[in-house]
Amino acid sequence: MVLRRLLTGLAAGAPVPVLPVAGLGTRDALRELRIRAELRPVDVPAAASVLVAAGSIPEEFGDPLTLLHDGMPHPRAVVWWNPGDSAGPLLRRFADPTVVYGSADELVSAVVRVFRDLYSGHGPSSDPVVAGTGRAPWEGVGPYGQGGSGMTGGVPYGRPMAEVAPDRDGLRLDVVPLTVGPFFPQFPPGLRLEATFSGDVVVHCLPLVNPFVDIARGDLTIRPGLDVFFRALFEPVPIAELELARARDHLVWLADALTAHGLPALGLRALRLTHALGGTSAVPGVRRLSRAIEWSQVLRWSTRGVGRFDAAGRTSLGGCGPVARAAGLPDDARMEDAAYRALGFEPIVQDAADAAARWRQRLAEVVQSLALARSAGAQRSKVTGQVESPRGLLTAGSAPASRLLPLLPGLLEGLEWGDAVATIVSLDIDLEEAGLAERLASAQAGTT
Amino acid sequence: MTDALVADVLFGAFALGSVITGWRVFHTDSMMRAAFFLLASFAAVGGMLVILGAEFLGMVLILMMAGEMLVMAIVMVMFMMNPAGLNPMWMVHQHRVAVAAGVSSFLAIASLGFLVDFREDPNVQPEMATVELGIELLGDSMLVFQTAGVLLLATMIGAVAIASSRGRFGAAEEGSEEPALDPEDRAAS
Amino acid sequence: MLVGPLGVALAVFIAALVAVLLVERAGEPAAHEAPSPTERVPFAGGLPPQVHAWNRYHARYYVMALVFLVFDMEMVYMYPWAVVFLREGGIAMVEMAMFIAILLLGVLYAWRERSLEWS
Amino acid sequence: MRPAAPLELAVPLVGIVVVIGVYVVAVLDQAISERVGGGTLRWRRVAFDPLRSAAHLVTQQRRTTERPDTPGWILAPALLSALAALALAMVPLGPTTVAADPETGFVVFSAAIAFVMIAVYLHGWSPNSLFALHGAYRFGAQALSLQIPFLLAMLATTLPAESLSIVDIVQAQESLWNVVRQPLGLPLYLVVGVGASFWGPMNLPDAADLAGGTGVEDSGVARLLWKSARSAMLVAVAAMGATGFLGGWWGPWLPGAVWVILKTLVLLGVLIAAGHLFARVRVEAFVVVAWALLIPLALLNIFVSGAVLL
Repeated sequence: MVLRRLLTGLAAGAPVPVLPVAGLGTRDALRELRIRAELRPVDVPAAASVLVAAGSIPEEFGDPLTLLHDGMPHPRAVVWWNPGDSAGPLLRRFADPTVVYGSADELVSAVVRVFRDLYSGHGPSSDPVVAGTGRAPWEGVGPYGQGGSGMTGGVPYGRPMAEVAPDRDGLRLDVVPLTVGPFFPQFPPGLRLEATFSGDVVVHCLPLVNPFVDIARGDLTIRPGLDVFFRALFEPVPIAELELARARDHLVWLADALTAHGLPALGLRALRLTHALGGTSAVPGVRRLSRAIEWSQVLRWSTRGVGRFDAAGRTSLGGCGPVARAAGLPDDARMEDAAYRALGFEPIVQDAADAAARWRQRLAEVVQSLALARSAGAQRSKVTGQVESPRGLLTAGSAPASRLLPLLPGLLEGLEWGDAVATIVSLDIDLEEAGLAERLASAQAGTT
Repeated sequence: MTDALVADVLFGAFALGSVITGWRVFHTDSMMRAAFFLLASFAAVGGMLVILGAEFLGMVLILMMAGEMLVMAIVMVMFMMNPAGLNPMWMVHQHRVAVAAGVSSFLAIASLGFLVDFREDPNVQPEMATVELGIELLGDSMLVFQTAGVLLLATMIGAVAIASSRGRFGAAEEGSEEPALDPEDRAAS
Repeated sequence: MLVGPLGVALAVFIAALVAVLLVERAGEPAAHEAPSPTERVPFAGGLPPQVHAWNRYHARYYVMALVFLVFDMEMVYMYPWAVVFLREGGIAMVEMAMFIAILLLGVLYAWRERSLEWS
Repeated sequence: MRPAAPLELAVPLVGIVVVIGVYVVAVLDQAISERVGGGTLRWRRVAFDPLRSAAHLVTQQRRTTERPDTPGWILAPALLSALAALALAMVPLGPTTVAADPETGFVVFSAAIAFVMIAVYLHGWSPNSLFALHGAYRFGAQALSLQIPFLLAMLATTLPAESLSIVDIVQAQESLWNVVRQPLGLPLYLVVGVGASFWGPMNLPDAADLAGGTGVEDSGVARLLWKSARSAMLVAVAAMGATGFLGGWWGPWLPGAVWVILKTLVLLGVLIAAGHLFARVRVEAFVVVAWALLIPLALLNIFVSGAVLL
């Protein structure tokens, strides 16, 4: 008993393992939680104690969210940060969620308080959303108790077994269908990939429709940092602001990509750099980070040749921003803007078309954007109606992610899962941006 | 307790352990468990060898078996239906024949223990065993050792040639299309 | 001396094994009620899997595994060789170099056939 | 008879060393991660957070899946910890100060490293969860291609010792450490050692792209024990590196045991820092490199250092 009290006392002071689930417009704010010493964001429900959901979460994510919650071990709790109007029905699924309105600081202190309460016995552990006990029973019928038809028949313990299919090396072994996402840690938020595995190789895959398109009517929350690109569709905005936002967005991508490649500490450094972009130390900081990433060549070695577009694939990359430029296409909406031309803007181009080239491309573009931001002064962009977002050509109605998604099957099929993840990471697919762009188009159609 | 008693008890424990885990190999539904029970059985045999004074051979047996049994587990899971035993099943086919064969081969090998004339003087310097093995390998048994090398090379090339589906000269099945069983398919292909 | 060094090693191994197993048992806090079906679903990013994960898993490196089986044998010979290396001198060097060279031919072949890569 | 400590002394002492080693790894890892990540080092946090997190995991519920292989799941961390303890028991602090120094100590250590693959495979197979299974199979590829370079890199140290005993290997380094005698040895050993303890760039089975791989379904005490077992293995690899290549207890001024500990800490620091500076490697590319590059290099190391010895 004394030991137990000692342990719970110690446990209450632990950094809180939180599972962040980002709704519309909250992606970056939740990522910033990594910097907080009091919290320790984790990837999977099994490692988490507090589920932190933020903003408006698409309704079709209700069931996955429920499964994430139920997958967390006891004691556990739910904290919902700034829930949108549409979050109501989802919120009501949970027994006793804590709702926080306000800044990130308030969120952090609320999460810590909830966690402490779990351990001091004041807060009950959150009940499973779907009640019921036990597991699917399994009674065999054959002479040795096997299932309905043959050795692989039946639904033992509630699920069928995988079936065989021919494969490229001539063997007929099992293929496992699995829909990965929408909260798979290294995927862009909301991406669901209907994949079929043979061993660790993806033999078929199909991305499902973008869930952010039909998110709650009227809720057009745009995350800070992305809003300037959407404003640029309607009015001239300062180039300095655009370029700083671009550099920032690339660094945020870098933070995620580094984490996916096993370098979370360097990822944190990238995240910290986003706070100091306005200052003079930004460029040296970025250069130091690039050196830390590139000096060992290991990252280049493990991304070279991965997710490469072939010659035919490259031609379909128009409007895909850094992905297109890394494949050798000088494709950049900024070239059509006289203000940029006056600044002497020239797009950076690589020619390898693989994940390594995309890494290099974004690192180079961060530095380029910072330089542009400095030399632009108070100049404003001149073209409206289209803008080069950090991911490519953005207009009302179309965004880079909607151009990249159809390319995924051709790119991923036949890849080992690690390479598939490295490829998806290197493409920087932002479903939120695409969803907003499409919503914007339909809103405009509604008003005219 | 004396040293001899400790050795006897340990030997008995290893012997019993190897038999029990060996029996479990055929009494589980899961290929993974079957492979790892076999590994445990081999490890126990290694322990027996160590107690018998063949320290190096015993330890090398244990070391080798880790890799070999993992490969076995991987291959068994790859090709056996229902590899995890989610559907209960019976691992043994023709088990009367198997039991008879097992018992008779055990008796045959065990009888060696009584029939063969072992040397009276025990190995006086067990710690020199490895050295003697090395000298033997490089001396009198040199030809055996080198032949083993050639045999291993042949095995390796054979394994690659048979198992690999592609090579420098293209896919393995090229030009050797398997005839379809169904006549209509055959006509189509 | 009741047990030799190997006996001590075995004792350390078993003691550590048992100790960790005990911690695993003791660490399990008073059971909450039996987990509900949703609390048992394996993680795949939020959606439940369609089939069991256990399957006839296509290990793409099976040719490499076979090469390993064979090459691993070579290690058995290397240990006694290493112990008598200084004693035997040049002859040991030449013999082992020959043996290894023969075996490396096999690895070279497997590499050239690209059978170390994923099938 | 080779040296061995009495049982009642060896068992608890090795246990204590393992526990301290795991804690040191946790502290070093957090400190280096803060340093690399550009954060501010707060020593109180660095020193106490591992303890608090451990307490949190111990008091947490243990999760289960629909149809796991429960005995295997429970056994895996115990097996991995026991292997680390076994390997550490073989590390001598002085010519006679060692828990166990069997005649075939080097083979015993190799066997401990080889069985890591069994523990990891068990851990990934048991939860019946696809990403854990992927982790298990990835480690299969990694460990099978690593085992031979690992044994070869270590084997070179037995040439000057003319013995498979670890104490003899250190004794043979009195005049010259193996790190000088075999310049290729230590780098090779560190590469394969990181692989054998699946840490940092070689953490393929528990990688982020598999959402934690073999540990994806672990919670509570199971998660804690698996993590500590990995750390213990890393300590064992570092300690054996210090013994086999950095001259073990040899060193001026300080007592031998202190030298062993210092050298182990240095190697631990190098290994952990490498984990934060090198990206994870691709498994397929690594398999090819292990066979086509590491094995020939390790053989070259053996033959060149052998020729120099003659």
